[in-house]
Amino acid sequence: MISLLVAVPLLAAFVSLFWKKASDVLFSLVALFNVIVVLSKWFPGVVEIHAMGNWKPPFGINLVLDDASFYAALIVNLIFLMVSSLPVETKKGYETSLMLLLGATNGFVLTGDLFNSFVFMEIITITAVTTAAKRENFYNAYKYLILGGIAGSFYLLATIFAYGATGSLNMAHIAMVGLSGSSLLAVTMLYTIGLGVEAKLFPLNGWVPGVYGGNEVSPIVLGTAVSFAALYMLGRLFGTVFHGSGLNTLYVLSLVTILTGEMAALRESRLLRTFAYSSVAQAGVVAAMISKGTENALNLAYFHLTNDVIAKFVIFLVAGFLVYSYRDLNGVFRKHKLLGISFSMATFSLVGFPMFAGFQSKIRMIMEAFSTKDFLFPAVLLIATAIEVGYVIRWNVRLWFEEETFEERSKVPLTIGFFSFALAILLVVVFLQPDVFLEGTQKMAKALLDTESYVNGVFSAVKGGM
Amino acid sequence: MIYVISILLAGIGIYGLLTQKNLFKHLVSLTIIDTAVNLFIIALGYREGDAPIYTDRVMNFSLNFVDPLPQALVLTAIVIGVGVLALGASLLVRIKEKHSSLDLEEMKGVKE
Amino acid sequence: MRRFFAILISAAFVYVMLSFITTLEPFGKIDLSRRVSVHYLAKDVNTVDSRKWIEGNLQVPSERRIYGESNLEDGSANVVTSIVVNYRSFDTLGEVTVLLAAAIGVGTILRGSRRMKYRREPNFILKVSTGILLPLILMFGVYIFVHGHLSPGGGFPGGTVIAAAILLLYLSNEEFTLNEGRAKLLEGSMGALYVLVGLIGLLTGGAFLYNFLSTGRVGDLFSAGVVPVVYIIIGLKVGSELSGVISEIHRKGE
Amino acid sequence: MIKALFNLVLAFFLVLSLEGIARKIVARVQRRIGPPWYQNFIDVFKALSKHPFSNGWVFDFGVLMALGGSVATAMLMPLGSLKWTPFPNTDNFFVITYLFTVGALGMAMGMVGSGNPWASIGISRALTQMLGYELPFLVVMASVIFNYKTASIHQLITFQGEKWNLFSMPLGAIVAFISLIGMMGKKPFDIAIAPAEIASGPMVELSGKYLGLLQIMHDFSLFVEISLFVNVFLGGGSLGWFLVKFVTVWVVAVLISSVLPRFRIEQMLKFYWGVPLGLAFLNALFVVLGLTL
Amino acid sequence: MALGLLPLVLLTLSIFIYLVSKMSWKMGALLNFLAGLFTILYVFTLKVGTFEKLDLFGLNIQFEWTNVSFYFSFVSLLVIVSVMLFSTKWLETQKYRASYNMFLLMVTAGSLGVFMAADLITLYVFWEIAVLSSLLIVPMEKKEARKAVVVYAVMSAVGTYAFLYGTFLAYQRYGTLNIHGIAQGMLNDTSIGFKMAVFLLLSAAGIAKSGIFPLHIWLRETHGLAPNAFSSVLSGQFIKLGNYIFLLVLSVIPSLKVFSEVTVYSGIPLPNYILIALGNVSIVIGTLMAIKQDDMKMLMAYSSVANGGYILIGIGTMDPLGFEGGMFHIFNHAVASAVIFMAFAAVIYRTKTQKISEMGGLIHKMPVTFLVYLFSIISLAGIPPMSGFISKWMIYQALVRKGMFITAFLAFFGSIGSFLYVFRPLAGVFLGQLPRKYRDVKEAPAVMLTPMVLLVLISFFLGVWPFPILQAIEKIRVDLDVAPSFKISDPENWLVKGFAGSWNPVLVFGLFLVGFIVAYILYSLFPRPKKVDLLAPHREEGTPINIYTGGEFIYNPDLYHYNTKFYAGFERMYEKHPSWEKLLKMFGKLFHDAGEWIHSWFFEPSSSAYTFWVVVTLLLVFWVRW
Repeated sequence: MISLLVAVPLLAAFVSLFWKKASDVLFSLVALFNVIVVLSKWFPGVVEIHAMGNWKPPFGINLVLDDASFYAALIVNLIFLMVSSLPVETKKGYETSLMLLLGATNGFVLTGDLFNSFVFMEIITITAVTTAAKRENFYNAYKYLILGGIAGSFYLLATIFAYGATGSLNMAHIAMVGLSGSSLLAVTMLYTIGLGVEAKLFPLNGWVPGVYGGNEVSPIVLGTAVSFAALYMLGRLFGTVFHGSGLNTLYVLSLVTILTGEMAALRESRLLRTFAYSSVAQAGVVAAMISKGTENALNLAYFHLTNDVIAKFVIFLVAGFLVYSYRDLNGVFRKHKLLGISFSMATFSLVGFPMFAGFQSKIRMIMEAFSTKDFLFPAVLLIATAIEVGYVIRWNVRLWFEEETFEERSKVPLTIGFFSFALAILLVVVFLQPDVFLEGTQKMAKALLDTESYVNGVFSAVKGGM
Repeated sequence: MIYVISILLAGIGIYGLLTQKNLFKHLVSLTIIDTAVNLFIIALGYREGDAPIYTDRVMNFSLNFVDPLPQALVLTAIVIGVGVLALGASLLVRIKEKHSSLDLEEMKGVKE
Repeated sequence: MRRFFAILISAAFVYVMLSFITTLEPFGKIDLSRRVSVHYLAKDVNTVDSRKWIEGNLQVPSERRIYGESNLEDGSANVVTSIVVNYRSFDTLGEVTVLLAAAIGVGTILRGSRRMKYRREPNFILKVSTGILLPLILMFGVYIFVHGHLSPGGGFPGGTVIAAAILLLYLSNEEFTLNEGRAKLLEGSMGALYVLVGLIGLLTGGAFLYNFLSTGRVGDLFSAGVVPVVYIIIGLKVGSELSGVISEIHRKGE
Repeated sequence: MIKALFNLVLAFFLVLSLEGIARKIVARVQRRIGPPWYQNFIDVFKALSKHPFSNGWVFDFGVLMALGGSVATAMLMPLGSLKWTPFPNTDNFFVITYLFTVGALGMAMGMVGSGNPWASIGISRALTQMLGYELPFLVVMASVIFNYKTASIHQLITFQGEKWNLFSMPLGAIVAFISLIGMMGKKPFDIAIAPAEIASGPMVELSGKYLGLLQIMHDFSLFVEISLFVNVFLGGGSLGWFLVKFVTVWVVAVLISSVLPRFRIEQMLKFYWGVPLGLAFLNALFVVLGLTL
Repeated sequence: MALGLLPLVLLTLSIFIYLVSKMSWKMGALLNFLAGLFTILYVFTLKVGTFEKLDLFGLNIQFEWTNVSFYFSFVSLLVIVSVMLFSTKWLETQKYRASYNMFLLMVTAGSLGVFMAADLITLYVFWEIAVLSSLLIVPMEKKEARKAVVVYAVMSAVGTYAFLYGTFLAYQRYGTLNIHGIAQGMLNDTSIGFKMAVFLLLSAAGIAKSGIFPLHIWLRETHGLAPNAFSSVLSGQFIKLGNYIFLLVLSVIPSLKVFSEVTVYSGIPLPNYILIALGNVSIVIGTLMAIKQDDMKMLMAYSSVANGGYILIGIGTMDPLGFEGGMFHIFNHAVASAVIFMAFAAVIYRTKTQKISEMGGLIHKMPVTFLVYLFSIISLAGIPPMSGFISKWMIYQALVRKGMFITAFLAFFGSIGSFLYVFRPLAGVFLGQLPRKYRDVKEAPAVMLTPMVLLVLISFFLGVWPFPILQAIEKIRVDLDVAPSFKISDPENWLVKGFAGSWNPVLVFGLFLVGFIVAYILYSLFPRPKKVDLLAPHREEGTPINIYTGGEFIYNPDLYHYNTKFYAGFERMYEKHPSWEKLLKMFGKLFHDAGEWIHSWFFEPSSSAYTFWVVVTLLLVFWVRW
């Protein structure tokens, strides 16, 4: 059953090759189907695997569905559902790539095999580059390709080292045997590098502004779904497989990421790029929380990530629309009240003003950090937030109050308006009732840290999972 | 031994990426690194013994086969490398059209 | 200066990696018995208790005859192939997808760029010899992927060879253009077929990409269940895909 | 209440005649005969009886406010002993000083209200000068109050007993006296009403009864300032004794000012914020360390 | 429930108000006013000591209604309500009326929440709500404000987040967020350094909000460029949030007891001294800068800095007189500056400029505005009989009693300096010659005048009969036991008692009356004056004003109004002063450049550089191994 999450998008992609006209519809259908499939598995609680070709782990490849991967898959597929229902012209000619991306992201999230995850990561990179090249953004796409290639090599190397040390590629197997000593060091370091590029860790995140700033599609997809997948994988590898070793490096890197990202965002004068930088910073925040390695911390990390993803979706949606339909953005929100309101709400949630979701996660993260006697991270986070306030306010003021140069109002596609506003409202709802997400992330964190049951689940789970 | 060679190869690739001003050479360096990694994988699987194919000469299972798994992996890795290569090449074609050069110093309209 | 630093850094990199490889077994002295491959070779994946094996209290499978035996769990004589297309078939699907993604990428990126021109007219010898060689090359390619499960080779090399033939056509004949519609059709349908095979496996065997045909005798042409089928599919797909890429790179501007 | 009214009457006659005497003294210093001592009475009554010009209601209001403020202050002022203290409960130093500024503010407002630029310039100078002389004075007063733990004037008088503050804290007394000259607007601190330069600044528009009223106001303020100094630094005593001290302070001040040229505004500030302020703080330090003689 | 409901209801109401104002802004403004009025009445019905725990939003929110909350809420609401009334007319000059109404009400709700919060997180939540809404009002009117608001945002963010950090620091140590709990914890805590850290971090929010020295630079631009009526909320009410924080850290957390080991001088511990020192610096900076401003609103902004310093000093001494003086000064400054800013708003409403040097003689056109301005500056400069004097008197008493001569000196400096700067707009804007371009200016509309007049009357009344408010503050003093035995107000004998001597406000007022009567009698005894018509040149060309200006006759009044560089002589003395503002701006620039550098090193360059960083990271990770 879970295998369909990967198989069906691929099938649809293949079909769309020779049936171009239908590709848009196919995309929407596939996304819908996937969401339904995922929902049908609502928080399984147990570890459920799907052994490909009935080859039992560790010999065959197996997809794993536990609470963690379920939550990640849920978010990813929901985002893709929304993306799929965006107006046609935004993703014209990219449906197939997006479908492949959907399949690959699902595979990346679900797979229980390191090499397999590498393959899917490569697919993600390639499709991402394809989308990034939209609107003649070739050079940045190319840089991304090179960097992705290097990262891929490191990822592969890490995988091979793991294989060399344990003689297997299966996560559960490695987790069970447990790496040790220098081989552990080697593997964790190489994975830090390999994942760092997708997870936007400093200084491996040079590609981000160029790619996110290049067109309207890639930030929506990469900035939300893919980065969620990458950060999930970070938790999975370092939490489940490596028993939370090699996290100090991650901690330091992510702190640097936060500060550098915010500073760069402060000086940035282009809308999309500004928030590209800020998403870098937020990724740093999440990574820092992950690197604490306690259940509570992971829970909050993914809670914050969820809020950030929602906010970012709104922001990039609105920003992408505005940037490519107006020459001069000053005071543009006077033409688009609704978009403006949702944009402002999203940005405020980003900063963590009360009445919005971001507040809940930030407060809780700081509390958690203090309770673990970590006084550095909150300081960094708060400084970063202070900077964030600066540019968020600057942008809001500019987009609301500056004198507008006359350009005739271009029509807002229904879906953009709807999604942005609905999600903005969702942010408020989450502030009022944080448990909406907290329960889910709680389960997720638990699953991520509970290596024991993961291993048992993989090795003694019902085969198939039909 | 082969390990060392492959790693040196990777080092050469890195060096190329660091020094070259021509984007195409970056792509080449990247492929060098890929190759190095593949070589490394193969090397990881090697041992004195037979190729992992049962023929009328080698009929029995025994432990002195070359590890087949790395070879399978390499097969995949190669194909992936091909994909990256193709994509990069096509990007380069367009970059050449847009910025009228592939040399970092001569490209136009790149600096923001 | 720049170069000096580059050398320095690459050297440092090499140093780090070298310090890593000390963690691996020495070259050529690997111990198969601790690796999963041993069971691929012994073709007893279904019978072994993986947990016991991992914990290490399980004997290495005994020496036994494989070649010519029938209805083992995987009937392909070439173990690499059996891994690629059977044990880790999912990777291969991903791999195919990578190719597809790349092809699509090339297509979308190159959309609306100019046609690539050759300097000179292709000469007489090339034209004629193409006519002679083409069928042979094609046949060779087909052979490679049909015998993928018996001998070195398989879908990817075969497909590549076919694509080479197409490239030869392009080189030899200025006017030649691939019918991209057909190519796409073949490509897409083959990819779809692969997934469908997987889905059939899901329906019959309850697992995606389940090997639902009888495996036959190791070493026969018709053996190893779906493996040859999949390899044929892959061969065709890769062939058409790469030819597509080639023609993309030669494409005329719209 | 009676005492308060007595204060007013005393202030009026005493200070007017003293001013006449001052003119005489200055004349003598400058080798002139000078006017008779009652000249100022004549001036005031003449001015009052003349036919004035008024520059709008704020002008009138300002003059009233000035006079009213200084009158109110004068009524609060004790005369050297509890016996001669009109309102023993309300003779608080800060109250008096701030009440005193009402007059200044009213005058400033009225004069600027006249719409004459000279007046504005004069006022701006007067206020700046205030910034100059008030600070050392207030610091000294603060140290005095800190020393006796009271801010009410008559208590200060009684606490001094026989040992005047002039002797117990001479630095403070000196500083206060310098500030006093500034308060009285006598040379060298008469930049605000520099007659030759800005046509006697604030007064420029005054005519007839306005001039007269403001002269009376000026008298009352002089009365308040000097008697404040006398009360705080020269101990107490009977009314007569008080008047003697009053006159001496006045004469000394006049003598000093009659031989000095005029400070420019920033010179004045630099002066006050230099030595006097330093001395004032020195005095405060002594007081804190209990080193009063 | 009634307690916690209030701000939430107001919040929800604000959205409703927005919708209404969309239809008719007048309606919305009126509703706003009514809501405010209702709230101020409702506040009186609340019972002191009611405590509430709500479990909202997954945090447990605690409200407590104390005398302090009552006092602060009352002051804030007084200001806000009058501004709301003022706005019902003034709003017509604005562009974003609906959102202005909404955010104004949100500010109200946020501030109330802050004042009634019993734990610091709740306080922070409402604090942020208030700040955010103010952030969105400030840039509404003027173009320059759009840059200023960023500075404001960052400054207050710095303060707020420092506060948050301190909060959690305390939470981590004492395990509670409730303010009294933290106070308890600090009493039992022995590590002085930790307590100091918490103390200073918490007070950072107050420093930022009430414009105390290191973080004061945002006031000038923000107050100066905010929508004119809102400036009076900013200066009259918003600064009080900061003062409230000071009250919390200084007296709700009994700083004298907590820091008794580090007492410096006359019973005042080090942290209080630090704050007092900051207050001093703010007084000096505020006064000096205010004196040289030409923009009247910015002038008042700096005066807010100075007065913030007064309040901080007063409370910082924790001496009964000083404390009470500081509290009372909160009220006085709120009312006075609110009125002043409203008066300015009225002036700008008519003249469309806020540069002193472009105005003059408006008294002939807007006498009432002039009068309210006059009386409120009398109160601000601390001159009897307005209430402002009383608070300053108390503060001086406290300072002299403690023998803090330097502080006292600076306070005196500030108060004398305040004469200078409050007089500058008086002379420049209202008095003097009326420029020709304002010959047809009219008096501000009645709706605008009413709130100002009312506030002035209140202030005047409390100057003559301060006992009600003094007793209210005395209650607070007893609650926070700041020398509760010490009696200051003595209504029976109409006396206000200091430690040294007392005085009788009624009597002082009486003397005033007497003085005026005497003056008036003298005045009316003598011949009637002939009027000099200052407006003559405005009527027909070429008629002079026949007043004496160095022998000249005035044909063109514009030339004869002295209001540019009013205190040139004094300003010249500190022209080349070092500017903290410039320093901070430089710091901001530094940040910007750092961002630039990061951008150009890590994000901009080619794939070679990316590779470089990848490898370097690998090496770092390998060799450093954190």
